[in-house]
Amino acid sequence: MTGKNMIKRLLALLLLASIGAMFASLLLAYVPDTDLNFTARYYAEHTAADIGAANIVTAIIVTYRGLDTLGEVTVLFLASGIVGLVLSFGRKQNTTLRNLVPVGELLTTASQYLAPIIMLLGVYVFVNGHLTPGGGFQGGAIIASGMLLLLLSDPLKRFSHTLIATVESFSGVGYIALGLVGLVLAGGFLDSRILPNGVLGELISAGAIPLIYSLIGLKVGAEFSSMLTSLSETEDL
Amino acid sequence: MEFDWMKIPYALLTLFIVVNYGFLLNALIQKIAARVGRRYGIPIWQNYVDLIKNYGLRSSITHGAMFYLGPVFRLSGGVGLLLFVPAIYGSYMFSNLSFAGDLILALYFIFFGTLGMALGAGESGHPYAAIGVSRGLSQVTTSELPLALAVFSVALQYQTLSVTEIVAAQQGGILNWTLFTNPVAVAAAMLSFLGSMMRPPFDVVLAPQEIPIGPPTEYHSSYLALMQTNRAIFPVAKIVIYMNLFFGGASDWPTFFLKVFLIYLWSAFVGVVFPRFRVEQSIRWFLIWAVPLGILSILMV
Amino acid sequence: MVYIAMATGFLLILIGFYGALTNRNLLRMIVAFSIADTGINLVIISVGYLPGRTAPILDTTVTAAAAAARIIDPVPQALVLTAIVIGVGVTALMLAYTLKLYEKKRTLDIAKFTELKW
Amino acid sequence: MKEELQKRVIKGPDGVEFEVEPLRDYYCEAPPTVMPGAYIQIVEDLFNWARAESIWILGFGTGCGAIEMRPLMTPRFDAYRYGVQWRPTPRQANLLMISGYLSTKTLKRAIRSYEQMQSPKYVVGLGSCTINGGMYWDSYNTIKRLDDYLPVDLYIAGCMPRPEALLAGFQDMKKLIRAGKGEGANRYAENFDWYKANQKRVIHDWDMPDYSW
Amino acid sequence: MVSALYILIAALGAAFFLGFLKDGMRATAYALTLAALVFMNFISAGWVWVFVVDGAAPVEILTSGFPPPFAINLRMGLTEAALTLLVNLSGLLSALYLKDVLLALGRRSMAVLLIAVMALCGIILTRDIFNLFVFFELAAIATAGLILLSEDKRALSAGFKYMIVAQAISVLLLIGIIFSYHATGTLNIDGMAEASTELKTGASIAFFLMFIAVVAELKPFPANGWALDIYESAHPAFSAIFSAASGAAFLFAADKLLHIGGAAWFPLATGIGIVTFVAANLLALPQTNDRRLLGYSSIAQTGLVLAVLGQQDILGDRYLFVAGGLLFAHSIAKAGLYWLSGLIAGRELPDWAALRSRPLLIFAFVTFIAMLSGLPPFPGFYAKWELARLLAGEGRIALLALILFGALLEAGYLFRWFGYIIKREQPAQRVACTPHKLAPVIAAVVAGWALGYLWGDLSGHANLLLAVPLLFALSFLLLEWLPAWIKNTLAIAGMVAFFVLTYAEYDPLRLIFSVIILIGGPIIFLASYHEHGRRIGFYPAAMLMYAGLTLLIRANDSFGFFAAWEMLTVGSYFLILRGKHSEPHALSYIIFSLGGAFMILAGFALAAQGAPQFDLASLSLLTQPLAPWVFILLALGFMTKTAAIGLHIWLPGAHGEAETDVSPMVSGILLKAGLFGLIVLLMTMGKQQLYGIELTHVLLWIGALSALLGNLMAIFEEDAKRLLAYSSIGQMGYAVFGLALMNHLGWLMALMFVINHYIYKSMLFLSAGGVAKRTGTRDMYRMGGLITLMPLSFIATLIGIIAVSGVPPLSGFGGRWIFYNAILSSDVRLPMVILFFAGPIAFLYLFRLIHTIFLGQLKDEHRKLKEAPFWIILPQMIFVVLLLVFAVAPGLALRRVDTYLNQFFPEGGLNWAGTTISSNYGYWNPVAIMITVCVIFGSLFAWLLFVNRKAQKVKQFNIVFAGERPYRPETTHFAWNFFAPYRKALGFMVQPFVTRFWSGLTDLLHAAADLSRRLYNGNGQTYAFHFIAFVVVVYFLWTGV
Repeated sequence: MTGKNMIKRLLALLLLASIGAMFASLLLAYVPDTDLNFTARYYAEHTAADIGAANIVTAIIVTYRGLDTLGEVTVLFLASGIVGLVLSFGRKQNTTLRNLVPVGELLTTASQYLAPIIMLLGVYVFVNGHLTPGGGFQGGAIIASGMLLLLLSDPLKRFSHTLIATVESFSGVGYIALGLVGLVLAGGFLDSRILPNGVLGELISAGAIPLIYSLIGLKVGAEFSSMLTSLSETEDL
Repeated sequence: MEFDWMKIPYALLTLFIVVNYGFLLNALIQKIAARVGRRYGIPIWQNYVDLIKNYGLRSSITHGAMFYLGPVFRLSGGVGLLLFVPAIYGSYMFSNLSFAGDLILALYFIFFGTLGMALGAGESGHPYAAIGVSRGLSQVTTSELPLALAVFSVALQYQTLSVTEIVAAQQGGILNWTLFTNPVAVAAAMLSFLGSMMRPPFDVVLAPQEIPIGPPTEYHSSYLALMQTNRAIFPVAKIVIYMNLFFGGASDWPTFFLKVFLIYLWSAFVGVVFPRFRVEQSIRWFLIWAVPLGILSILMV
Repeated sequence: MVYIAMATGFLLILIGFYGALTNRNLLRMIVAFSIADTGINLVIISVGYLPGRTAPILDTTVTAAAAAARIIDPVPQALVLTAIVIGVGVTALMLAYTLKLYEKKRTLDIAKFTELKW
Repeated sequence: MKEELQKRVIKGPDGVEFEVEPLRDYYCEAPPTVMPGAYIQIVEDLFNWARAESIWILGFGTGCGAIEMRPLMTPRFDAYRYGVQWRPTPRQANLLMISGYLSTKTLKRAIRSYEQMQSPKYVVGLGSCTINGGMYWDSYNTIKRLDDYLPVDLYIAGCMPRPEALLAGFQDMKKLIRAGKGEGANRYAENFDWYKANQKRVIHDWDMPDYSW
Repeated sequence: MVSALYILIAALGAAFFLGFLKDGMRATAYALTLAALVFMNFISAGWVWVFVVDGAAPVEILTSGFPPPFAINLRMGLTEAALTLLVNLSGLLSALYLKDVLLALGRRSMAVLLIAVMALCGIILTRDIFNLFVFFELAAIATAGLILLSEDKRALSAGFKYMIVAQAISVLLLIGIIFSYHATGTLNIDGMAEASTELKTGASIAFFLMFIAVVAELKPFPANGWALDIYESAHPAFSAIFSAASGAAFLFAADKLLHIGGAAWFPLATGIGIVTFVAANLLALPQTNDRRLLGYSSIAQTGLVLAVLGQQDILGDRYLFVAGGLLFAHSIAKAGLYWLSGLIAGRELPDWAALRSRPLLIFAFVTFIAMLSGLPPFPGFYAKWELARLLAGEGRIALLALILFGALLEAGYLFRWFGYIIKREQPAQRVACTPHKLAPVIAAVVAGWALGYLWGDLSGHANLLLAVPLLFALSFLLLEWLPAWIKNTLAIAGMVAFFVLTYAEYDPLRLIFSVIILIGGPIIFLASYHEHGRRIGFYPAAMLMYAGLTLLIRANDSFGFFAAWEMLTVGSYFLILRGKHSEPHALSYIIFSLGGAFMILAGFALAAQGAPQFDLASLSLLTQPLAPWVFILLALGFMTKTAAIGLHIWLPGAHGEAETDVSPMVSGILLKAGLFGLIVLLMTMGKQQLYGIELTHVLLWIGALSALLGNLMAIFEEDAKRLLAYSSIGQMGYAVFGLALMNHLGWLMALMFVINHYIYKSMLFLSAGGVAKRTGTRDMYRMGGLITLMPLSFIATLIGIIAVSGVPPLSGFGGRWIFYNAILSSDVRLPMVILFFAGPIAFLYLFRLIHTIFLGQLKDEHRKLKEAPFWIILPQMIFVVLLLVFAVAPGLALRRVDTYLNQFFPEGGLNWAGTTISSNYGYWNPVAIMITVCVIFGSLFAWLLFVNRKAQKVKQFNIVFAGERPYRPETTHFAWNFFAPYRKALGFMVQPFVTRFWSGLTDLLHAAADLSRRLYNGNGQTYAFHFIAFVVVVYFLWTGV
């Protein structure tokens, strides 16, 4: 370790000690609430009636704070778009493929069986988002992990960009369209109460939440897949 | 405007007297200086003869329009200076054209001739003339400064800029002269006087061999005659100002002659005693010795 | 309990920062930031935690009427999801950038990418 | 001829080229003319008197006689009392004192100085060298007879003449002038070609217009 | 009106929809993108219209049908509408500008652009703190993506550096948000603001983290290295968005946070903002890369607005006016400049000289830097004025001083840049002008002027863009295609007509100035007839200066006065810059002038004490302890224009290098602006004392020293026009001295100098200019003997120098006479000594001027010269006549002024009986003097001509040369170092101490800046260090305070 490096580390430690001191004072001054604050209390008391979602967090994510979620989805959309852009940045048309070490039989076979199941699980998770601890993001991530598994088993596999993009756009535009319907028919943009609330705890309940969450799930899955495929295509290098 | 036309012949009379007095005075001073050097000196009428001779020269050359105008400016400056200041105190006849302006007019009119002469010399295209002008102007900036301060001091003292009133204030005994009421100012002015008379130690402007007499080096014949005439008038005119400001003025011609002579003698006296200064030396000399006196004089008033 | 989680979160953040500040390798920096992200998520979650309460999901044990007294604050839970997603997006982006930077200079040392300065 | 005096092509600030001929453009080429005296004789007499009583000498020491002129300014001889003064510039001088032998090189300068004086002007030769070359009669680079080159009004003989002789010479010069005989300038103008020819015979590098105004 | 939500919806919808389009349908995608942006603009513009015209109240927009704080809400108010319009508009124009790039990169890039714009709008609209964070992240990620639009490969590393810092920022922001939520129980911004918690105390770490994270996005010094790299390497169109739109959005976010935190946090914002403003401007000084320079400037401007955000407690209802003015001026100008930079091939500042082939683009550039520098009539000017007024009103002087200092630095490098454009060699590559790249630039220009009009309307003062003189000046911009002589005629006609229409409105004092400006100006304009072609740029600049001057003397309140002052400064700067070698001089002129202007601004602001309207006359009502400081500030400001010693170094170059007809304008007329200011100042405030020192007494010394040193420097000058310029310093010194005497005659003398100096200095400058034009040089020693070739110029110079030197019978003497009478009635003694000394020194340089140019030896190359052009001679001859008339009848102008001055100084007026003028001390009769001198002179001249009737005319080498003869005129003309003996004696007094001081100061600034910017070593990790260190240091400073 050179002296310069040493100084750098010391400086970093010093700075982080200061930041740590700030954190520490936050920590020490922190007093856990004994009762829900008025916002949380409102959610706890009104979600069932207003939204009809069993999972209050889902209600918050999809409806109350739907704009945030739209933003999140957009973040992913943006990230995948930019990853695509970055990777095409200054890219030469390079088609020569490298010979990779073949993946093992075990992985290939297992992934062939597992991938559909994983995807199915993903769909389950986002469809049941309003009932169980799960939802579009989690489901989408699970779907993408299936894709990842496929990519691992065959790094040279190519997914249809058009398909991914279409799913991406379809789910995105659909999400916004649903939001607009909310604006027109219900209380406001992204209002899920365009459909009847149904019975609390049933699959078809909580208004448009399952629909929205499905779109989100598709969208997230598509974005992650898009990123993964974009990244995997750089294996050509 | 009412104008007393008799003033014109009166003024011409003053001019006549002063020209003659000036010629004789110049010769006298030259003779005195010669005597100091144990020479006999020029005849007292020599300046007249020189003047006639210069008019009598048959040929002349010209370098251009300003070459003509130089001596004209010069002599106009002298004559004007003389005429803008009352020569004899209390005399209507010899009050000249002093109604046209006060002390400031006279002081600034001094430069009229200087400027014109410098221009004429420049037109001759002679580098020595230009060098002479450069030296002369350089020196005059500091040599006039004590005078300006002294004049300001005197004007403050008498609260007027009118020459006549300043003289009037000095009447009634020798002790009323500015010389005694404001000696510091007079000292400053008299040091300044040395610088303006083109006599040693402040005559490097005219260094006769190095830059053959400087600005007028190309002048000759009638041009020179005009300038000679001015040399008779100008010192007297200038001394008249000193006399009026510092030495009680003159209420008749004999007093006038005497005082002018004595003041003139002061510069001759210094001139024969001291060697020549270089320009920067004289600048420093004035700044170190004369200007502080001047400043003192305006602070003390 | 809350304090431990929160302290751990803060510690993770600090560790992440330390890693980001001292490791010149781009990938390590990204990892370091991921650690910091995890830390922040932990902190967020711990803020919403109320001792002795349960998750904000209504079911037979937690009825809608009793929810206010039984569940923890659902808001941080919702927020943390967003934070996670954003973290993922940024991480992906950074990775893509890293790839490209590596392609350009064949190095992962951040100190080598200083052609823009002053 | 000096390079500076040769014709040259010059480009003006506006880019137009033109020719400069120094001898023509920088010097007046007019020949000297005979200058008559005043129309009225009495005026001319007055002027002659004044000219005689106010002799201004060009302070140009040309030969070894120059040393004899200095004492004239001293208390012992004091020529000023006779109206004699020294002027540093030919423009203001009336009398050119050739004080001794003249080398051809000095002659050129002496001629120029003479020509730049205003008429009437006088030339006095000092010492025998100016009369016939004196002891340098066979020298390769001094002139022998000053009169061939400049219109001499008066010679003061001797080798060298003492200051007293100079004073006496001045008195004679005064008489000449007063008698209206100091017309050397007009003689020079009348015989200008002759003088110039003589001058050019010894001065080979005459590089100015014939008459130096 | 369409809900603001549709801004977000449209952008997102379009972005998502783009995925449906095949890669080949890029044109369609582009069209869709543009359509979305147009729609977004339509919404924003509609809302702006609604708020401005209908005066509607802000609208709350709920999402998901629940009220806040339970759901996210947005708000659309006037501010939001204007800001989103700014964001959308810059997005749209940049999209237009980016056409090629977007089409090349495909739909993804368009989507990113759309989302970027959407995110920025979201930041502006949202009222939820966490939602704000989401939009923040969106904006940050989009930024990282849009950086890639650049062709510059280095953009990649810039993007990465940004993401490193953005990560750290978001960590802190999230901690802050979650703890703030914990503290307030809500995420709604208004809710947080209402919750009275410790967030408002200034000690809350949670709020601090949140705030510092938002501030970090504003690129505070020194945690802003990443931003600079982005600015340098990103595509200019993106930089335009990044600077204009992102800056605006993040600033609004900071404003929201301050809304939460309340007044306790204002000082923090101000502190960070002002440090950033000054530091960024300082660091920009040594920059040579255009985009990086603009980056520094952006950072600085953002810092300034941040500082203003922190001042909202005192800005009150003018808060939006000020912050908006600064922000919009900055945004539009910066966007415009970035767009412009995309048209330039080279990246060095001098490469911008390529703009010279396109006058329109130069105009655009001028518009932009004028907006950035806060010059009238742009919004920044009004904002700066209000800000200064309110800051000074509250006694926040240090802040005001820092702001002005930073602004001066900024103006320095911007105008230096402009100098490069106008003066440096044009690079080989031409400006790449395609319509879609030109359109945004032009749109920015139009927007700038429109906002100028708007802000003028809102300012509560007279709208500058409605002032007739200014409009007249600006109209010349539209007439640039006309030949110069037509424009010249128009200019003359306009000025004279304006005078004829308005002359009855002036009091005698102002009448003198108005005659000099509105009649004197046209006389000098006569000289402009000799210029051929179209002379592009000359008339707008000149007329701007005259407009400023005219408005200056017509101004009644401090605002009008200051606005006019800035106008004339800028106009004259452009004029001066036109000179062939005037680049550095014009720069030092504008810097000194703006420095002076800022002093004036500060002075007025201090004087007004927060009052919105401040009549100049009210200056007289000021009392201790304020009054002397106001006096000092104003006097210093005015004295930069009169080039008082110490502040004079700009003048010689500026006046000397200017064009032939410009020199007399800037010298003969422009300098009078400073005197007018001093007159107004002294007329109202009179004598002031500070620590027992009489300030007018100090002015006396300054005036006297200026007179002496100006004159001294003039005599050693080889350059004819510079000599005259130094002489102006001296002459102005006299005038200042006269004013500072504070008595009747002193003022009269100053006014006499005003008139005289106008006449003779204009004449001399024209004469010297005409000669320089013919000889092709201004070095006097290379001239000589021109009298026969240029007799009229000679006569003008001769008359001029006689007048300047004060020799009777010309009018200069009148000035000297009044001077003596004035000092006699004053009880101050010592400064007179210096002035006495200065007087004769004037002779030296004057003689030198006429001698070395017109007398002496004519040079070879000048033998065929002609007299100066007719149109240059004509005004000189007019001046000669004027001078003679004024010499004989000074009463024409002075008598009324004399009477007028009686109301200020009842004592000591002059007595005008017949032709004699008398005072308590003396008298003079100009007519008698003139007649006497003429008679004496004439008769002697006639006599000399008679006796010399047969004189032989000789040529220049026919001189006595010790028996030799001259060879070359050059070696025979004694001219160079003419006053060598004087230099030996007093040369030490003209050692360039002042120049050394100022250049030392600028060198120091540059060196400091150059050293400090090494801070930005390009390493992303270091930038992360900077950020953390910034947070820590600010925290400790903040809590320590």
